[in-house]
Amino acid sequence: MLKSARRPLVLAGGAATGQPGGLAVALLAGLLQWTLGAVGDAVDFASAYSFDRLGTCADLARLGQRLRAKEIGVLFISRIHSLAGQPGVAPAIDAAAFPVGLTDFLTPVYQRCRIILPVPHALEAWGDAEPRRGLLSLIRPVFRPFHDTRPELDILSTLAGGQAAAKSFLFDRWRPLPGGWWQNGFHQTRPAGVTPALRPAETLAAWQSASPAAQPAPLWLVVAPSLRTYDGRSRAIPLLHEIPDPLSTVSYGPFVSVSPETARRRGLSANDLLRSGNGANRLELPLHLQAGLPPDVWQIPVDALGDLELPIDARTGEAAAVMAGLTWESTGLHRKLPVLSGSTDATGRGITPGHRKEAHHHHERHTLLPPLEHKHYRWALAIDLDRCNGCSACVAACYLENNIAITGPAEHLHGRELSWLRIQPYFNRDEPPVLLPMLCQQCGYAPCETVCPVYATYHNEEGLNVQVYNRCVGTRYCNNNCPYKARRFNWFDYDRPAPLNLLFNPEVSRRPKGVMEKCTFCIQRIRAAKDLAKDQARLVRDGEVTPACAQTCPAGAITFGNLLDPGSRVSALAHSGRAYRVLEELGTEPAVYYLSKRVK
Amino acid sequence: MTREWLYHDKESFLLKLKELLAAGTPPERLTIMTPFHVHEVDHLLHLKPSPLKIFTLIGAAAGLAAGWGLTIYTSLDWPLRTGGKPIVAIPAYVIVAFELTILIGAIVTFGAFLFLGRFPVLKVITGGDATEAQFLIQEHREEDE
Amino acid sequence: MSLGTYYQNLETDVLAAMRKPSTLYWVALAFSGALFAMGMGLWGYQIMTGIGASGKMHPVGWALYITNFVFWVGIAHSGTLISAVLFLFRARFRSSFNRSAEAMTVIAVMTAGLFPLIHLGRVWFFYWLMPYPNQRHLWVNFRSPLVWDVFAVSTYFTVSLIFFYTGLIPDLAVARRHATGLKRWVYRVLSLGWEGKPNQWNHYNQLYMFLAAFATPLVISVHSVVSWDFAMSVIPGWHTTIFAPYFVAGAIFSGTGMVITLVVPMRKILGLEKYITIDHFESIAKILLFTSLIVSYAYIVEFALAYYSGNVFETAHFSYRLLGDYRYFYWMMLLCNSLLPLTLFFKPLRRNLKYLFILSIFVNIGMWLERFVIIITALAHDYDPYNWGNFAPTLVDVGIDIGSFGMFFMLFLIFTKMLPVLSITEVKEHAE
Amino acid sequence: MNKWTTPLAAISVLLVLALELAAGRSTGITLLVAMMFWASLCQGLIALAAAAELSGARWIRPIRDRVLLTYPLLLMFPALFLIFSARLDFYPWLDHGTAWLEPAFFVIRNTASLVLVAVAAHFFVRRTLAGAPGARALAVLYLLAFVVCQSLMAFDWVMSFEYPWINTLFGPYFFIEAFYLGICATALMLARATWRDRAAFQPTLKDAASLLFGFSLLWAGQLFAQYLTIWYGNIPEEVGYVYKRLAVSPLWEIAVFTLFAFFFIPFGVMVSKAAKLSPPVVGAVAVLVCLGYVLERLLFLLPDGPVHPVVLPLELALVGLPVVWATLVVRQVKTPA
Repeated sequence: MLKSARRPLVLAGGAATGQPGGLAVALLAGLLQWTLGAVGDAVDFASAYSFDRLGTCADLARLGQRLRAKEIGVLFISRIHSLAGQPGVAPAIDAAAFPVGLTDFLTPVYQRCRIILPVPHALEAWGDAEPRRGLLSLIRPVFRPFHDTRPELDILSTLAGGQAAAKSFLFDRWRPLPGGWWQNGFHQTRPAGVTPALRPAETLAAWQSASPAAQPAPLWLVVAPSLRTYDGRSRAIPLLHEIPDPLSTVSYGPFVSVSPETARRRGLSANDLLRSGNGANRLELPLHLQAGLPPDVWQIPVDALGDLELPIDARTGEAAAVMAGLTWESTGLHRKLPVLSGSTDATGRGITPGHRKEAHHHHERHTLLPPLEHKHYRWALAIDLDRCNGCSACVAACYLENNIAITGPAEHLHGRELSWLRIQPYFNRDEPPVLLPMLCQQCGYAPCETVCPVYATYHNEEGLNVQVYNRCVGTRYCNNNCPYKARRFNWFDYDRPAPLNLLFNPEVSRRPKGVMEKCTFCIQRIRAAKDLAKDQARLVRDGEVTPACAQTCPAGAITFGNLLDPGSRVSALAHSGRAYRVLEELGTEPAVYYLSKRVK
Repeated sequence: MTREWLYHDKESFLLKLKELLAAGTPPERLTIMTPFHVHEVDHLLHLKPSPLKIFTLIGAAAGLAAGWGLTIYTSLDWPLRTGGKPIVAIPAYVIVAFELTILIGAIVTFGAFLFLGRFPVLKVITGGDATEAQFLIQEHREEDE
Repeated sequence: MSLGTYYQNLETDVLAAMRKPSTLYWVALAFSGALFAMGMGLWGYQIMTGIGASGKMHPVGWALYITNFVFWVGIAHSGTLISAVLFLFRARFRSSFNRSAEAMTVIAVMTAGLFPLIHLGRVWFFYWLMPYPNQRHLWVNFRSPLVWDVFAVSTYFTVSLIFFYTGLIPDLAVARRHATGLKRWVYRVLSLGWEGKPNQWNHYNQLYMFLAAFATPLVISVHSVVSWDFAMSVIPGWHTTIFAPYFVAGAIFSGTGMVITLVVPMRKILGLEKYITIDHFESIAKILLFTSLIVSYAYIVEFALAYYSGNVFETAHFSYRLLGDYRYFYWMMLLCNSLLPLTLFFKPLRRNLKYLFILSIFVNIGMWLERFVIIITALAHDYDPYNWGNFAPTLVDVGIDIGSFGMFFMLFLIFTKMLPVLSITEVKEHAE
Repeated sequence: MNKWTTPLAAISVLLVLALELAAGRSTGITLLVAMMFWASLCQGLIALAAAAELSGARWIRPIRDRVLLTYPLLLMFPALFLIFSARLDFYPWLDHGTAWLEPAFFVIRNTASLVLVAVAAHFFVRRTLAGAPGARALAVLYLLAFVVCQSLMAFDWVMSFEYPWINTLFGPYFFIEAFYLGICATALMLARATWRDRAAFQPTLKDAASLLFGFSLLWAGQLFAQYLTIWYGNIPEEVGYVYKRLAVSPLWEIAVFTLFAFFFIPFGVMVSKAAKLSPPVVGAVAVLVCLGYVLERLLFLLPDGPVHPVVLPLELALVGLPVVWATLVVRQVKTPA
C-alpha cells in the first residue's frame, strides 16, 4: 500500500500510541517517516505545536503525590477545566492548605478550591499566545468586561508585588519585537528547520525492546477525546451538547458504545445502563450501539470518564487511551439516550456517493412542468465529502448565525432539535462510512413550496427556497413533503436567558412558536452582498458571499456561489465528475451538490 | 262559502278531485293540500314542470366562472412561483372551480325555490296551521267575495 | 289498518321521540358534553403552550388531529351518499335512514372542520387560508391541497346543510302541528309556512332532485380532495394514484358503519321498529360489505404494486407498515376493515342487528386506524434514514380526540330531540 | 342469441390465428388492442347485468335477457390470448424477468383469469335465466372474476410494458372503462330495440343514457385522479409515462380525442333529456365511446410495441363479428323457460 501511494504519509497517535505498545508504534512510525523521506517535507517538526512548555500526565501524578504529602501550601489553579482520567489529582487538591482558583467559569475542579478569583473571558482581556512555534499572537479585548473581574496577569503581578497592569506588562514584552505586529496583531518568525537526527539502529533497537508481548484481552476500552468538549473542558457550553456527536449522533449525556453485533452476543440492547469498575472508580453509562466499531471494543469519550483512572505509561508519561480487561455488566436499568439518527444504513437509497442514482433511466429528464428560470443568480452549494471530517463546526456556526433555538435534552428525546444543518453518518453495507452534511437543498421543483396554502414558502428568482416566517401559519405540510426533512418547526416559544441573549444575531429575525424555519443559504449575507453590488452597479462577485457554514469549515469542504456564473468555483465543482445530488431520481433539482471521488 | 273535503288516502282524494274537475270546476278555485307529492295532481291540474332548472344552470355557470376567475386572477395579481408549478396551474384550479360550481349552484337553486314557491308563507307562519296532514280539497265559490 | 290511522300513528310515533327526554338521555348528554368541554379545554392549553403540547415531532408533523379530520370527514360521507345517491337510484330503503344519516353528515362535518384549526401552529391566523382582499395583495396558494380542502369541506358542509334542511321542511310542518308554545313558533318559522300545495310540491321535487344531483359528485370530490392532501406529496405510502377512489370508498365504508352504530340503538330507544325494518338494515349491510371489498382491493393493489416495482422506497415503506413499529395497528386495521366484514356474505348475520352493531363498532375502529397508519407510518419512515423517528401521542392528543367524539354524540343527541328522526313525508309516500 | 353465434366465434378465432401466422411478427402487439377492446366490452355487458341483478334494479328488465345471452362470446378470449402469447417477446422484461413477470406464469394466470370470467358468466347467466336461487351469489362471483381479470389486463397486459413504472389506479380505471363499454353496448342494443318498439324500450333507453352520463363523469374523475397525482408529484420516473404520450404527435391528438370521446361529448350531450330519449343520439355517443376506448389503447401501446395499421382493423373486425352478431343482428330472444 505504501509502495502504491504517490506521496505516502504515516501518522501515529490517538489510540494507536495510547495503548501499552504505544511507544513501539510511535517509534515505528518515526522510522517509516524517516525511510519514506517524509521528515522535513510532509512532517514538519519546525512549526509544530510547542509542547515543550507543557507537562505530562506523569507530572500531574507527581503533583498529586506532593499534595498528599502536604508539601504544598497555597496552590493556584488556572486554565484547568477537566482532570478526567488524571490519576488522583483532583481529590489531592483538598490536601492543599489553601487551593486558589483563577477561572471564568465553575467546573468540578474549582469547586475544590478555598477561594475563587474570577478572571475575565478571553474576549474581555489583553493577552498573548503562541499557537505554534514561530507564531506569536497578541490578544486584544473586543469589549469591556461584563463583570467585576481581573485578568490572570493582573492578579499574578499584584501578588508578585508589582502593580496590576496586564496591558503595559504585555507591551513591555512585545515592544522589542520588530514592527508590524501592532497592525496585524501577530508576529511571525520562521523558526530554524528542525530536522531531528534520527539514528536508525538505536531506534530499531528501542523499538524491538519497546514492543511488548502481544497480550490477548477479552475486550478493550478505548477512551477517545470528545469531538465536542475534547477532554471535557468545553462541557459548560450548552451549544456543544445540543450538537450531536457526529458518529453516534448522541447529543446530550455521556455514553459507552459498542458494535451492534457484540451487543447482540452479550444480550445487551441500546439504552441499557451499564456499570464498570468498582468503588471510587465505578462508572455507570447508558449503552449506545455504534455501527462501524470493531467487535469487543468498548468506546467512551474521555469526558465521560468521571473519576475512573487511566494507567500511565511510565516511559512516555502519557495516560493510556486503551485499557484491557475492563468488564461491563448490565445494571438492569435503562437511560434513554437522545440518538438523533433514525438509522445509519442508507443502502440503495441514492443518498451516499456509493449509491447515487441517475435522475432517470433515459437521459432526458421528464416533467410536465415549465422549465426552471432564474434571473442573474442561482445560488448553490458544493460540499466535498472527501474533505468533510464531520467536525460539526458548520453546525455550530449555523446555530449562532441564524439564532437557532437550543431545545435541550427532553425535547431531543422527542426528536425536536432545531438544527438547520446536520451531519448524517452512514455505515452502508457495501461502502466505507460516509459523513453527509444535510441542509435545505433549495430544490428547483421544491415539493415543500407547492403545498403551503399561504405562500409562506416560495421560490424566489435567485433559486432560493425562501421561508416567510411572518406568513407561516404552521400547517407543517411543507416538512411532511420534504424528502430531505430539512425543515424545522418551532414547537414552543424558546427563549434564551441572559446573558445568552447577547448571542443573538441582529441580522436574523427570531421565530415564534408555531412557525416553520429552515436554511436559506444565510440569505441575510446574500442580501448584504447584493446591496453592496447594487451600489456599485454590478452583480455579486464569486466568493463575495459566504454562508456561515462555509466560512467556518476548517477543511474548506463547503463552497458557495452562483451556478449561473460559469466562472464561479461552485459551478466548476457542480459540473465536475465528482458531483452528485442526494435523491436525484426524485427530480427535485436540488442546488446542493455533493462531491466525492467515489462518484463517476 | 267554502266547501271542503278531507281524505286519509290518495285514491279517494284523487277520485273526488277528478269528479270536481269533470264537473267543470276551474282549478284556480280549488285549494289542494297533500302530505306528499302526488304526481297525478300535477297532471290533473296541468301544472307546468318547475322552471327551477334554469336557475340551477345559471347558478352552476356562475359558480364555474367564479372558480376560474378567483383562482386565475389571484395568482396573476401577485405571481409567486412555488415548486416550479406554472403560475396558472390549471389542473390544480379545476378542483376549486368544481367545488364553487356546486356550492353556488346549490345555493342559487335553493334561493330560486324560496322565490318560486313564494316562501316563507307569512300567513301560515303567523295565522293558523295548514292541515297538510291529510289530503285536502277546498272549493271556493263566488259568494266568498 | 287504514292508511289514515297509519299516518296518525306514524306522526305520533316519530314525534313522540321529541317529547320530554328521559334521565338516561340527560346523563348521556351531560357525559358527552363534558368530554367535549374537556377537549376544548385541552385545545386552549395547546394554544397557550404551542403545538409541542401534542406528541408531534420531527419527522411526524401530522398525527392524531389529521387522523381525526379524515376520520370525521369520512363519517360525514355516508349521510349524503345514502340520501342523494340512493335517491337517484330510487332505492326505497333510504327513507328510513336518510334523516339521521344527513344529520350525522352535518354534525360530522362540523366536528371534522375543527381539526384543521386545532392542528394549526398559529390558529389565530387561520383566516389567512381564506382568499380575501387585503392591502398586501397576498392571496392563498390555490395550488395547495389544503386550500382545496378549505373549499371542498366548506362546500360540503353548506350543501349538506341545505340538503338536510330541504328534506326537513314538510316534516317541520308536521311537527308544527303537534308542538305547543314556543316550540310551535320555532317550527312554524323553520317550516317556512309550508302548506303542501301542488305547486309547492312541484318546485320542491325539482329542488330535491337537483340537490341530490349536486351532492353525488360532491361526495366523491370531497374525499378525493382529502385523499389528495396525501397523494399530492412525494412521500412513499402517500403518493399513489389510487388514493382518491380508495379514500372515497373508505369514507362511505366508515360512514355506513357509523350510521349502523347510531341507528340501531336509536331505533330501539325511540321505538321505531315499525318503520326501520330488518330489510333496511340488510340493505345497509350490503353497502358496508361492498365498500369493504373495494377498500381491501386497494390494500392489495398498493402492496402488490410496491413489490412488483421493486422500488427501494416503496418496498421499504410497505414492509415497515406490515412489520414495523406500528404493525399491531395495521393488523388490527386489516382485521376490522377486510376480514370481519366478509362475514356479511352470510344472510343471517346481515339480518342480525346485535351482530351488525358490534361489527359497525369494529369498522369505526378499523377505519380510524387506517388513517392513523397511513399518516404515521409514511411520515415516520420516508426517504432519508437519518430522519426516521416514531410518534407517541400525549394526553393532549388523546383528550382532544375523545373530545371530538363527545362533540359528535352531544350534537346527535340534541338532534334526536329537536327534529323528526325519520322522514315522515317519505315514509307516508312509500306506505302505499 | 341463436345457434350461429358460437360457430361464428370459433371461425373468427381461427381466422385471427391464420392472420397472425400469415402476417407473422410484423403484427406486433396489434392483437392485444383488438382483444382488449372486445373482451372488455363483452365482460362489461355481463358485469352490468350482474350489478343490476345485485342492486335489484328494475330498469334493465326489458333488455336483460339479450344482454345475458352474450355470455358464450367470453370463451373467445382465452383462445385469442393463447394466440397472442406467441408475441410475448415484445415485453421488455422478457429477458430479465422478475418473480411476477415470468413468461410461463404470465400466460397461465392471464389465460386462467379469462377462463374464470367465462365460466363464472356461464353459471351466473344459466341460474339467472332459469330464475333459480343462488343467482345473486354467482353474480357476486362473476363481478369478482371480472375485477381480477380487468386488473390483470391493466397491470400485466399494458403496465408491464413500462416496468418498473407503476400506477395503482390503473386496474380500477380499466374495469370502470370496461363497465362503461358494457353500458355503451347495452345502450346500442336498446337504441336498436327502441327503434323498433318505442313504447317498450324508451324508458330503459333513458336510464341507460343516464348511466352513460354518470359514467362519463366517473371516468373523468378517475383520469383526473391519475393525471393530477402524477403531474403534481413530478417524479421523473413516474412522469415519463405520461410525458411520452403527451409530448409527441399524433399521440397527443389521440389523447385529446379520447378525452372528448369518453367525457366531454357524452357529458355534454346526455345532459339534455331529449338526447337521452333519441335512439340515434344515444347510439352515436355509445359508438364514440367505443372508438375512444380503441384509440386510448393505441395511446397506451404505440410507444411500447409495433401495431400493424392494416392488421388492426382486420382483427378488430374479425373479433367483433360474432359480438356484433350476438348483440345487434340477432332479433328474437329465446329465453329458456
